[in-house]
Formats: sequence, structure tokens, C-alpha cells
Amino acid sequence: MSTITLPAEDNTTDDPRRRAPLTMGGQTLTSITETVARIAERPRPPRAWYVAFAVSSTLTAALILAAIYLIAVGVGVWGNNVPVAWAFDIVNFVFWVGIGHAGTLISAILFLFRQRWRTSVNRFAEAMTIFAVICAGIFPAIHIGRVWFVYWLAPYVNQMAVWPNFRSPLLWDVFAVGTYATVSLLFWYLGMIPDLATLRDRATSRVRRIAYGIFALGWRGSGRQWHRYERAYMLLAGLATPLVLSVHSVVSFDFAVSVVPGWHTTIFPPYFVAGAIFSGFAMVVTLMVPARAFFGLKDLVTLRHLENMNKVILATGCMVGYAYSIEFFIAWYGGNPYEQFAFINRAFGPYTWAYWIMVTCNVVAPQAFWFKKVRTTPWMMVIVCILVNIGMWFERFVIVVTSLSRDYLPSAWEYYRPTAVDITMLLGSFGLFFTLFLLFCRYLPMVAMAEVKAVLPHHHAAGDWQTPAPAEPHANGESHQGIRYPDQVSEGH
Amino acid sequence: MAEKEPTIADAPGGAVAALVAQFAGPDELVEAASQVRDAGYRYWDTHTPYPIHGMDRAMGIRPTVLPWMVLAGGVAGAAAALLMQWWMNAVDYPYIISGKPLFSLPAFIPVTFELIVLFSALTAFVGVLALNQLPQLWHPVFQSRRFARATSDGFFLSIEARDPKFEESRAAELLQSAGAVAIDVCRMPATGREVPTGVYWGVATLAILAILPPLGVAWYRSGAKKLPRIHPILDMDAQPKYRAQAFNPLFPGGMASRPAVPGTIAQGEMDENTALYLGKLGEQWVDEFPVPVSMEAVQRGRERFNIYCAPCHGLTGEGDGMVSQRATRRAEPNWVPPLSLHAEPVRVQPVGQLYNTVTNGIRTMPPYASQISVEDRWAIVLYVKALQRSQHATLDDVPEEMREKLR
Amino acid sequence: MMRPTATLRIHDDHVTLAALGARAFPLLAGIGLAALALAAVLGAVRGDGFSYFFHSYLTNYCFVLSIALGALFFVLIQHATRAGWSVAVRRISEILAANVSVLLVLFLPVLAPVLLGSHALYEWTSPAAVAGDHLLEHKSPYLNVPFFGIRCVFYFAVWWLITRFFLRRSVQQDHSGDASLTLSMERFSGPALLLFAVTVTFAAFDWLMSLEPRWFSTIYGIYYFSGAILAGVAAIVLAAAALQASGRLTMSVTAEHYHDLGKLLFGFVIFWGYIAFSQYMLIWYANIPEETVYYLARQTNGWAGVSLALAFGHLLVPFVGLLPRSMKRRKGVLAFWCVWLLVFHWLDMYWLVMPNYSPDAGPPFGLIDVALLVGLVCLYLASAVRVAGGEALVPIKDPRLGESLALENF
Amino acid sequence: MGGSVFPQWIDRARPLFGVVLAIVPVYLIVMAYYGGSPQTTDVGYMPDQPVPFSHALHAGELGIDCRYCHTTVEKASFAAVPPTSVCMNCHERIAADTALLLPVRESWASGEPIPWVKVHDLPDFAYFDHSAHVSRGVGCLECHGRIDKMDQVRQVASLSMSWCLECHRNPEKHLRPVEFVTDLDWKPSEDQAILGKRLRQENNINPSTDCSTCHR
Repeated sequence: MSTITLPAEDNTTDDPRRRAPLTMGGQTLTSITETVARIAERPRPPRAWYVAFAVSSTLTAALILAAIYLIAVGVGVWGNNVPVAWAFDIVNFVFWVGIGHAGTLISAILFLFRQRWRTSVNRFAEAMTIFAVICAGIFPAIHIGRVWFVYWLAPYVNQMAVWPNFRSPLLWDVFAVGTYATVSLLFWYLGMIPDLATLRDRATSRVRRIAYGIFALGWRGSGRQWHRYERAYMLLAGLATPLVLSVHSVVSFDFAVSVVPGWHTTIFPPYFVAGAIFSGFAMVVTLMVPARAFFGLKDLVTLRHLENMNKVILATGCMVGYAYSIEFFIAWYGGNPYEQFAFINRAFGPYTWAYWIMVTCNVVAPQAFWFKKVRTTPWMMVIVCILVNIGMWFERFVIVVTSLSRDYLPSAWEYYRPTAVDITMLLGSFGLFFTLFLLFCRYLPMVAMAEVKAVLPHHHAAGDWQTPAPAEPHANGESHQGIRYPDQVSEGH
Repeated sequence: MAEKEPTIADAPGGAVAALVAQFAGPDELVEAASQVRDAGYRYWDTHTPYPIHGMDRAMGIRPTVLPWMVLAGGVAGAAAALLMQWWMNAVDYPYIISGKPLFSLPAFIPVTFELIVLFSALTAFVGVLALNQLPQLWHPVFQSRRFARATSDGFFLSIEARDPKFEESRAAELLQSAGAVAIDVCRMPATGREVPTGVYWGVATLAILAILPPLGVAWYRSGAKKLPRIHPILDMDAQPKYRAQAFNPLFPGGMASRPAVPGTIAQGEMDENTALYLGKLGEQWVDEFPVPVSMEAVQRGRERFNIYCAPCHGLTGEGDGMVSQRATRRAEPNWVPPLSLHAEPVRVQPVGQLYNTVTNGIRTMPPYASQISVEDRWAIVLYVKALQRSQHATLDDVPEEMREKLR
Repeated sequence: MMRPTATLRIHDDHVTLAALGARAFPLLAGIGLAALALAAVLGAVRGDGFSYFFHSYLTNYCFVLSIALGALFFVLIQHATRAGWSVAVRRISEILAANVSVLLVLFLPVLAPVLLGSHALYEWTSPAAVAGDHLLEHKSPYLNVPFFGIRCVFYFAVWWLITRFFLRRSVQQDHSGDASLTLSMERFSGPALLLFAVTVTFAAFDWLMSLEPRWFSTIYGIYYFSGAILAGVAAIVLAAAALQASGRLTMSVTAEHYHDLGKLLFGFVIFWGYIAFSQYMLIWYANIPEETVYYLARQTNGWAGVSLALAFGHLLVPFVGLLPRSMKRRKGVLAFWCVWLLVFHWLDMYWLVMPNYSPDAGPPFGLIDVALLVGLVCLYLASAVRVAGGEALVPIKDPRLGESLALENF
Repeated sequence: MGGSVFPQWIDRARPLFGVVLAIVPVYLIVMAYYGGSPQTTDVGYMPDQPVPFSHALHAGELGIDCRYCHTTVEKASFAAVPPTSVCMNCHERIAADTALLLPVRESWASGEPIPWVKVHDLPDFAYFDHSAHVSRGVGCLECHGRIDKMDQVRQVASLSMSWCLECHRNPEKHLRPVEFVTDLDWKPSEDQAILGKRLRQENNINPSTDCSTCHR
């Protein structure tokens, strides 16, 4: 087993005798810089970018207009009614927070698990996290009805001499989502500093040099800096890992600490976390497949990466299916007639359509990922992942709306119907998400260059069992072209 | 490439600030780093596009204190969160919610956890920047033309001139022997060393301008103002409802409070009892109090008398109230000083007549029915009777045992 | 492609139990049987219809079972993630997992009385208790003796199949060196994990949760699982340390493996705390009598001390203890924490079972508990020694062994 | 292109920039508190009234009791502004021809109320019962200050929620015997702490701090 040669276009081998390469196409330090930095350096993006941006910013404008209308007129413009006081707003909130879980998961947990394939996709996913959390934050803020008083949620010294109620799960949400947004941003930015320095050093215009220069903070990639940087990165990863679990757990507490049938169940925290990772990864794959084709990143973000993410989707999809089943079983086993009614009503009541969309998309659809063919064929995985995203939105819809619409008092039963504002804001949140995402694609390094370089084979060979062929540098002063290494890498230990 | 002499690039400028040497690859750089470390330099560093495994050992870098800082941050976060929640919910604003104890540890754990993470993460971020002395937008090594590759695909080693051991030729020699493929000499720039005075002036101007808003607020705060209270967000401050005595343009006189429809009798004000309400029985003034006579009633009467009657009649009923005195002093032409309540005609009036006077006024005295309730009017009459008696008492009025003293 | 040094390491290492197995088996089996016999006598002497004996037996059985299930999960997840680092310790976990037949035999003292009509453990087995009790009547389609027995057989059958499959393939590879065996284990690991999840959940429902048949919690299966994986990993560490102490695996298993296992322990300490807190918090907050009764029993009449001991001993203390890197890299220190965690995991099982026996009289403890623990653990270890047999204690021809031997933590 | 785009002095100026960056948020927060405090926005409100009525003269010099005009303070939730008729009790004959009193006479003649400007105005979401306070011995002084010394009425207390709560939580400092509620010059004859405690017990004063006490 000396040198392994692989077919150039595929690294999805299952052969246990070797590790598939992380990147394709004989990557070098130079080629990685070129591939990634060039995307952000184009004077003008391709026309398709403009088209996408026009669509998404139009939707964003719709979101803003809908929000202004809602703030001006009142929350009544939503379809929320008694007793369905939580509807699209909280559904969207939970949905987007869930989407936001993939980034930190890839960045932090896979980092701690030494999954080196994360390096190609983590930047992308972290950016998604931040944008998703922004989208998520809008809805509860608006839902409080008087959005201009949103600062009342913060514990600050005030002339009313009151403090927030820390025994309320809604306040935990403020802290959890706020901390999550902050830490995700720090993590994303810290990881991006070396890459911003790369863009700074390659920049040709003064404006870009100043702009990237400021945000790169004068990074020099020095040995002493790297030492502390790596330690800080690991600490942040260690902190972000329990954080990411806590955030959706806290979101689940919003429901589960109540006594509403269908909400109050102890499995909610891990179940919500699994669902969040599930939907987050599905969103990453949905966006990654077109983006890697569109921006020429197929060699850095390979089918292998996508396949690995699809496996995570399969695993978390099964966990979600497990939770659905256990909930149903215990609803019967517990012997509480209200709980039983809540579940029967979910499956066969007025929202039966939503429930079966949820089950089909979340439990049935990802089972396709048992097949390698589906896991490694871009168009197939995109279909499954889009279904998963739809299913996860409906999961939140089912949880929120079916439980509320059938209150304890039949006199208060009411069917919820979204209004045009509801639907506009849902679509608008997607618009905002994609707008931010497109801006990110245009101006920032989409792949963590320094991290991908660090997992090129030569680097970590120092103490590794895989000793690569000796490097053959072509260093010759001014025309230094970087160093070629064999494109054979391990994806993890 | 070791046999090939490195190119040494120099550029015009001031004193030498640093030498930047490029190396062929990471392994060469690690090797060179251990040589420079052994040579005993302090202000030197390696520059690579990604962290190099083994570089810490080669450079002799000791483990950073960052983890301890982060631990301290986490402990601070836990302490801050628990203290904050305890103080806010159990001490300063105690309020029982859904039957939970004021200090509910299980309910406080989520926020405590989040703040541990938040404080730790902020410490990690600020800590790594501070330890790395970032942001540092200018550094001598940036003078090197080829150094731009350090963030892409180049491997560099720099030695700074501020190092006490630094000597240009010796350092260059060391780098050459360590296998540098190229060496750049970085010189201090001729210009731009000192902070331009404009920056100081700018900051000073900002500082001066920053004083104005607090001064303005202080001025506004200190004086009287014609503006009603400023609430930036009025929200439900002004609700579309009418409070007592508010203005309402819909009604005549702009009065929001509607007067009773003529002929309305409010509950409890059905004045069938003419003795009580009018002080009359038929055409005769009543001479007996239609209300219970008690010491409390006298006290109440005195209090009400002092409020409503004393301004003119004076506290003793002599007619020397402050208002009366002032009117007399000012020689008000229309002013008629009130009759002393101790005057004979008044003294002999039956209580019903006195009551009627309070209620409806008499001569220049205005009616007080709108200001004083029926019971209070009777109480005042009672007190007036007591006042009168006090000025015209006989020995018979004095309790037996006190009479001796008076003699 | 293995480094020469790595290859040499495994060839020079002492990787079989050899004579140790032959010596240890009769000793362990003897002690185990004697201890069980002593416990049975002690149980009979109490004269409470073996009620205490059965409760204590269930406590200790669930403790031992959790070690095997934790080890099984470890095997499955390593295959599912194609892990390379863990290959050096994977055989240990395969052996610890593959004792299902003995565990089935050892389960008979729980199962047989239920089948024979004893109501000492499970209230719902008594028709008198069920009659007229609305909840128990409602649950009787699930909680009835025949179905209970059928489910038990199903769980053991599934575990037996899975553990056999993985151990057999793995050992087969030692001889043939066939890499496709690894591939087939990877492929089967996914479905096996699904089966594992379902069986462990319902086993926990049946054997532990139904002790209090009116109470329920959807997270209960995960709660038992979280403790089991902790016990499994701790057992792997202790087994590796013990084998190294006997001069085996000294070159194959390094501080790097302990470090990684220590990280897993640390992670699952937090995970257990997270699951335990989630269950407690949601029940505490909603404050519904039919649910809080479970925790009420565990915080009154002396049980509060046990609950607090778990909060500290099972979460906070090991969290702090396992946090520093040096704690995870030193074999002796890590072994201490593994023993610590096993002690508290045992206490966790005790906390699950025993309040059902004496809700009013406070936590009971006696020689019978010790005898049962010693007996079950010894018999389990004897079985493990038997399972290991003369085969290698490291999958010597695993294609990723080299990767594992050269493991280096960052 | 060698060299940084940034001049060398940028690094030297780091402490300066650091201090500025650290001060800016502190400055903004302090300004928000200082400028937004009710002490700034509410206290000191002294509108011009349609008639230059002097409390200093009527309540101070003449010693007319507050309740002579504000008749409802003891029994209604609001403290009534007196109708024109109360003015005319005296001013039908006193200063009857002065220009200052012209609006009063006009009002008297036409029946249109005098548009007095309310000084102590709570937000509409706060419910305040005047009688509950006056009849339990909270002196006028506590909220309105020395009205008897004001020619033109001016708000002296912030009337903010924290100000209300301060008294609701510790009422002892602000209690006096009921008969002295309108006496702006009253001084306790004993230690206020002891007196307040006793009065609180005697009158069974347990101010509620529930939200619904004021926000109903």
C-alpha cells in the first residue's frame, strides 16, 4: 500500500484500506488561494448572481414592507387568533433557528471530532448560521407586538424599577439566541481573519486593501499568532458545542415547560436538537450543491463532503422519526386523554395534511439516503434535502398550531389560517436569508482557505502515519508558484 | 536549492526594521526556525499561510495562558448570571410567578449556562486578539514585497531590528545558512511615523463636541420647562379614552365628564328626608339635628369648618378669616365682612336655618352645597353651635368638679 | 499505508489473553456463582418474598447490562463513522458487548418470577392491582406478562445477532485480513443502530420505567442510554488499563487513545447531565402531579441525598475532574475517574429502581447489594473472558489499525 | 506592491483609538440614562396657566386648605380641578374687576370651563387613586412638593414607576397622621421611622406591588 491513485472525478470510495482525498484536482496552496479568492475578487459577478440577488432582495423588500405594515397596524394582520396565538411567527422562528444549527455544528462539533472534511464547508455553513439566526430573530421581536420595546427583554436598570422574569422560558430564549448569535459571529469572524488577510494581500485596489485590511486586523500568520489562534479556535469550538445543543433545547423549553398537550413531553430537548441539525444540514446541502457548481468549487467541496452531510441527515432524520414514534407511544401509554387526543388530532384532525407532509418529508424522504446512489448524486440529494426543509417547517407548524388550535376548552377551538402577511413574511425571510447569503458569496471567502491548506497532506504529515512523498518545491524567488503535493489526504483519523 | 544563493532585496528608506526571509516550504521553515531560536533572538517570528504542525516546538513557544483566561471568564459568567438572577428575581423585584420559588435554581440554569458560554467566548475572542496584539495594521514585515505570499502560499521568517541581538549582516547570514531562498530588508518608512496632529485635533474636537449634549440635557434638566413630559415612545401613554375633567371637543364646553341629566337622582341622594336635606320640616326650620350628635361629628365639623368656613369667618367664627382680612386690607369696594357667628341673630337661629345658610348661602355668602356633602354640612353646623356655646357659656356648662377652680 | 514503526508495534505487542484467560475464568465464575448464592440466601432470610432481592437484582443487572450495551453502541458508532482512531480499542468493546447469552441467563431471575406469577417487582403483573385501576387497565394491552416475555426475547435476540455479527466479522478479519469485512460491518452498522435504539428504549421502558407503571417520560430510553454509553466507555478504559497492567497491549494502546476515550467520557458526562436535567426541568416546571410524583419520591424520605449525590457525583465533579487535558491522558487518573463514574452510574441505577421498593423508609443498602454486584459483575467478566478466548485483543488486520496506532491528538 | 496601505502611526495611535472606542459606548449609555431619565424629561414641568393663579398666595399666605378647592381628593380617584364657581366664591367680590381674572369672569358668564393645564399627569396606562393615598396619610407634600410656595405650579417629583414603587415598598418614610395630610409645613414630632411604622400598623397599610395595582 504505497501510493494510491484515485479516479480524478470521484472521491466517494468506500474502500476501507485508504482514506479518500479531501480535495480533488491536485490542489496546491496556490491553487486553493486562487480558486477561493478569485470568487471574491471578480470585478462583477456573473449575471445569474444579479438575477438571484434581484429576486431575493425583492422578497426582502416585501418582508420589510410587511413588517412595517404589521408594526403600524398591529399583530392582528397575522392570522393568529384565539387560541392559536402562536402561529407562523413562532413556526418561522423555530425553523430558522434550526437551520442555524448546521453551521456551528460543522464548525465546532466536527472540529472536535477531528472530521477534517469540515474544512471545505464550515465557512459556508457558519455564514448560513448567522443569516438564519438573523432571520429567526425577526419573528419573536415582531411577535411581542410592540417591537419598539424589544429592549425591555434585557435586564437593565430602568425607571420602572422592574427586572425581567428569569423563570420564563421566553427570556431564556433571548439569552440563548443572543449568545448563540454572538458566539457564532465571533467564531465565524475569528476563522475568517487569516482568509481576510489573504484577500488583503491579494487586493489590487486601494479600497479593497483598506477594507479587507481593517477586518484582517493586521494578521501576519506568524507562528506565535497561529499558536494562540489555534488554541482560541479550539476553545470556541468547545464552547460552541454545548451551546448549539442548548439553544434548541431552550427553544424546546418554550413549549415543553407548559402543560399544553402535545408540547409537554420530556423528549423535546434532544428531539428539537436532532431536528435542528437535520434541517440545518439539509439547507447546507441544498445551497452547497448549486453554489459549488456555480462558483467552481467542485474540487474543494467534493461529492464526498456532500455524501458525509447526507449521512448526517439520514442519522438525524432517523432520530426525528424515533422521537415522533416515542411521542405517539407515550401519548397512549401515559393514559392521559388530552394527550391522546392531541396526537390523534395531529394525525387525523383538521391539520392532517400538515402532519402527513411532515412525516413523509422528514421520516420517509431521508430514507433514500440509505442508497449511495442518492447520497452521491447532486440532483437527487437536492430533492431530498428540499423535501426535508419543507418537512421540518411543517414539523414546527404541526407542533405549534395543532396543539394550540385544540385547547382544553372546545368552546375556544379555532382553525388557523395564514393571511397574506403571514405568507409574505415567510417568503420574505427566505429573501433576506438569500440576500445576505449572496452578499457573502460575493465579498467574502466562501471556503476557509487556511483550514483547507492545513489539511493538505504535507502539513499534518509531521506526526502522521501517512508519510507523503517528499515535497518537491519549485521555489525560485519572484516566480514562486507554490508547492505541489500529492493529492492524497486523510479525511480524519 | 540550498546551493543557490538567496536574492537579497533592499529598498530605499530609513533604518533597517526587520529582515524577512522566504523559505521553500514548511519543513525548511521549521528547520530554520529551530536554528533562529537557538541563535537566541527574541523578536522574530515565522509567517505561514496555515498553522504548521511542530512549529511551536521549533520556535520554543510556551503554551498560551488563553485557556486559563477563558476558564476565568466562564467562572465569572456563572457567578454573574447566578448573582444577577438571584438579585433581580429574589431580592430586588420579588414576584411570585406560576407558583415557583423566588430563587428557582432549575429555572435559572439555562441563562446561567448561556452566560458562562457568552463570557468564555468573549474572553477567548478578546483574549486571542490581545495576546496577539491585534489589531496591528502596520508592521515592518509588511514592507516586504514578497511577504504578501505569507497569507497564500509562502513560508517566511522575520527577525526584527528591535531585537537586542540584531545586527543586519549577522542576521542575514543566519537566515542564509538556514536555507532562505530570498531575503527582503524592511526599512522604516521615511514618512508617516508620527501620529498626524490632525488626528489629535479631530479627537479633541469630538471630545469638545461630545460635551455639548450633556450640557444641553443638564440645562434642560435644571430649569422649569413649558414642554409636557417627553416620552420618546408614547405608545399607550395617551389612550383614546376620557378621564375625569378631560377635554372632549364633542360636547359643549369641551367637557368630557357629562353632567347628570336634569332631574336625575343619584343613588343615596333621594332627598325625601327634608329635615336632613333641606333643614326644614314643612315651612319650619328644624331645631333638632337630623343626624346623630357625637364627639366625632364635632371633630369632623371642626375640620370641615376650618377648611371651608375659616378662610372668611376665621377659626373662631369672629369673621376675621385671612381672606376677609386681606379683602379689608385691600379695601375691596364690594367686600362685606362676614357677620360674627357669635352675634345674637346668628346664635338664635335654629340648626336648620344654619344648615340652609351653608347649603344655599345668604346675602353675599356663596352656597357651598357643591363643595361640602350633606353630612359634613350638618357636622359644620354642629361645630358652629359648639363654637357659639364656647363664647357664651354659663357656669352650668362646666362640669361640677371644675367649677371650684373657675371661681 | 502504515509506518514501519506502527507495524512493528503491533507485531511485537502481546495481544492475546492466553493463559490469563484460563486462570481468570474459573476464578471469576466461581466468585460470581458463590456471591449470587449468598445473595439468594440473604434474600430468602429477609422473608419479604424476595422483594428486596429482586429489586436489588434488577439494579445490579441493569448496571451490568448497561456496560454491555454501552460497549455495543461504541462498536456500532465507530463503524458507522468509519473511525480510525478507535481501532486499537475496538476489540475490547466488541468483547465487552458480546455477552448477550450470559446476560440472557442472568436475566432469568427477573423474567422467570414475572412469568411464574410473582408480583414482587412489577405491580402491573398483579391482576388484583390492575383491576379497577384506570391507568393500569388502560396500559394492560402493553403491560401484560406474555407480551413482556415476548419483548424480552426480542431484545435479547436482536442484541445477540448484532454482537455476534460484529465480533465474528472482526475476528474473521484477524485471520483473513479481508478489507471487505470492514465494509460489510460499516454497512450493517446503520440498521444495527436503529435496532439498538428501539430495543434499548423499550427495554428501559419495560424493565425500569414500568416499575412505576403510572408514571411515564418520553426521554426515559435516552436517559438509560446516556448512562449506558458512559458505563460502556468507562469499562473499555478500565479493561484496557487492566490488560496493560497485565503486560498486554502495552504498545498498541497509547495515551492518545486514553485521551480520546477520556474526551468521550467527558462528553457523555455532559450528555447524561443534559438529559437528566431536561427530564427533571420539564417535569419540575410543568408541575403536573402525575409526573412530579416520580421526583417527589426521590426527594423525600432520605432520597434527596441520593439525588444530590447523583447531581454532583455523576455530573459536576467528573465534569471538573475530566476537564483538564492531563486528566485524560494519564492512564491511572483516567482509570480513577472511570471507577468513579461506574460507582455513580450504579447509584443512578439504584436511584431508578430502589425508591420503588422503599419510598418511605429511605435508601436501603446491605450486604445483599454488594453480593449481587460482585456476583453479576464477576459472571459478566467471566463470560467476557470466555468470549475473548484465544483471539487477539486488537483487530490486528483491520485496514485502519495503522491509523489508530499512529493516533495523535491535537 | 510592498508595504501596508496603513501608515506606521496607525499602530502608535492604537491606545488613542482604543480609548475613544471604549468611551463611545459608555458615553452613549450614560447619555441615554441621563437624557432619558424622568428627572430630565418630566420633572420641572411648569406650564403657563390661562389664569396666573398663585398657590403661594391662596394656599400659602391665606392658608386656605387644599380641600377648599380640590374637593374630591379624599373620596375620588382623581383630584378635581375646581370649577369656576369655586373661584367665584370669593372673586365675585374680591378683585372682581382685575384684568387678571378676566378669563374667570368670562368662564363664569359663559359656562365654558377654564382650560387649566394639568401638571401632574400620569400616563393613561397607570391607574392612580388619589383618595386611597390621602385618606391613609400620604401627605400632599410627598408628591406635589411645597405647592404653598409656588406662584406657578411645577412638577417636582418624577412620578415614574420606580418612584411609585419606592414608596409602595417602603411606605414608612412617607406616612403622617391623616389629619395633617394637607399641612405642607408639618414636621413629625418623633422619629419618622418609628412614627411611620406605627402608622402603618395602625392603619393597616400594605401597599401592593402587583402589576395590576396600577396597570388595570
